[in-house]
Amino acid sequence: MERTCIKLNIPSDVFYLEPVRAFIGNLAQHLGFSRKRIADIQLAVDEICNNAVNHGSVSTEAVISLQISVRAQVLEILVQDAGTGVDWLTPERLSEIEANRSPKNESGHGIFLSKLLTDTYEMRYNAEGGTDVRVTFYQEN
Amino acid sequence: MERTCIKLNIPSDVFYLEPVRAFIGNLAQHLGFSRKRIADIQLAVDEICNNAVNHGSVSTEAVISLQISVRAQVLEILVQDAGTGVDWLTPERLSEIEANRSPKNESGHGIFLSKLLTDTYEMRYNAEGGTDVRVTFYQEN
Amino acid sequence: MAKTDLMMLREDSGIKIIEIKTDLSSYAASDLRKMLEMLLEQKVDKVIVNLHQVHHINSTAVGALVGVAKRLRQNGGDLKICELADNLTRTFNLIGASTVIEIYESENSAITAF
Amino acid sequence: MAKTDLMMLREDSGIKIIEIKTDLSSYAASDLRKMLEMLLEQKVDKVIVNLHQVHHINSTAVGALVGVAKRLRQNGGDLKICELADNLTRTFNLIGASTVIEIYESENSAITAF
Ligand SMILES: Nc1ncnc2c1ncn2[C@@H]1O[C@H](COP(=O)(O)OP(=O)(O)O)[C@@H](O)[C@H]1O
Ligand SMILES: Nc1ncnc2c1ncn2[C@@H]1O[C@H](COP(=O)(O)OP(=O)(O)O)[C@@H](O)[C@H]1O
Repeated sequence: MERTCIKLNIPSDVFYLEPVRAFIGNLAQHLGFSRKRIADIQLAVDEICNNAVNHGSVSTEAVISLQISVRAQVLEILVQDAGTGVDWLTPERLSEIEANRSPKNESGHGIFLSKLLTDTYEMRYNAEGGTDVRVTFYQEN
Repeated sequence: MERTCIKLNIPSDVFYLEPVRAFIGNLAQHLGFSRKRIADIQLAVDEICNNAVNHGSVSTEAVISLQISVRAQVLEILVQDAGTGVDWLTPERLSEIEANRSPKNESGHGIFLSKLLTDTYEMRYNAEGGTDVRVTFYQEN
Repeated sequence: MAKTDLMMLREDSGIKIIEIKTDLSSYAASDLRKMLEMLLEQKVDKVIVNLHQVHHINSTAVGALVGVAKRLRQNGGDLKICELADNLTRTFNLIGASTVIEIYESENSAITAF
Repeated sequence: MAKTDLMMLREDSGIKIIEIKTDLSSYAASDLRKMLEMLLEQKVDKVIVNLHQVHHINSTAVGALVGVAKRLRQNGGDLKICELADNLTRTFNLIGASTVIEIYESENSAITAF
């Protein structure tokens, strides 16, 4: 990220995703994103952070880190978790997740949704052995 | 701060105090603070952050750092700026600020307000030569 | 961490109506799930979840609703939802959950649909 | 950084009425100040600021209002404010600004007070 404007570290607990969503929503609103787009941004970030908390952390002692960069017409958000020591990020596993997704299932919609709602979506391992998810949202006008 | 839960770094620009206020408000609400108390918390933090931006930073390239710790019944917030190289935090200057405060003045109400609205209020220099303001809010019930 | 007034449980024409008072992210979804499990244990078969005060829902909360709807249907009951804001409808549509769970514009139309 | 619909300027009985559509922290206060300066340059003497959509105000915004009120009074005019939420009234009271600036419950009572 060329210019990281905002850094936000929270404990790996869904409780803290509530104020994070308020932060992101308010920021996107002040940046001039439309209501509909703000809802999309909040949902995508919620799904990504939920995965970081529920699948990418050993406990609530772990930290979830967000880096939010604001450039002309682009909002870029990087979510980092510390991982659980499991190698999950393989092409096979991702294809499997995609193939198994069904509207009838109670879970398994998070990655699908966040890919759908973002303009770019990138997932990779980070130095800590956790997962980095980097997404961007472009402004229409 | 024994247990720093949340770290939030923003560029020294009042623009970013808007999402910060949304974050703090949502957090305080989920912690169970009353509506009135949430407004007080938001105002105090707004005033402290405004001072960090307007008086404690050389430019918008500087960083304002917030550390928010959530313990049973206590919300503690530390706001740090990098300073401007000016030694301002003397007992004489603080007394002068207090003595000069008048409802008729357009400015000079920030420290007064944030002291009034917090349960504890502490100001000191930090290692960077800037100012640390540490405040706490206790829950009534 | 105080969780007050997250949802309200009412009854109308023998149907349990849950009115959600908060955004439905994972934090609140766990309470919603507990409430729904409780109703399942009590052999309730007709449930409506009114979402008119909800501004945000995520896939975890949608999953909780879909899961309970499926279990209720196995016993001849159902869970229907109503009064969704546009962005909530969008989330259900994107997931595809609007084909699995019945969505109504008003609480009344959800009641009469039972 | 888009700033749209922050405030609306109207006129009633020869009085300029500014309706604020956003919270009044330092970010929006600079726009408020610019708007008020513009009115001062245009020799406007009667101004009402309606705050009914404002949920938060800080000392910078209060200061901007107090400053302009003082300057308008020097020319026989005034700036009055109306429709404050409880926490806004509290902020004006704590600062002491409610002794320097006239506060009204409704826009109508502010208008008739001129
Ligand atoms: N940050 C992550 N760390 C580890 N595993 C992850 C992460 N994100 C997603 N996964 C894996 O991908 C699967 C699919 O995720 P997702 O589509 O969000 O659905 P869900 O979270 O409901 O299972 C998860 O069940 C998990 O195994
Ligand atoms: N973080 C800070 N860094 C440097 N100076 C500060 C800081 N906070 C406050 N001050 C000094 O204290 C004065 C009074 O602050 P305050 O009561 O908030 O009123 P105002 O900001 O309107 O001047 C400021 O004008 C400034 O000189």
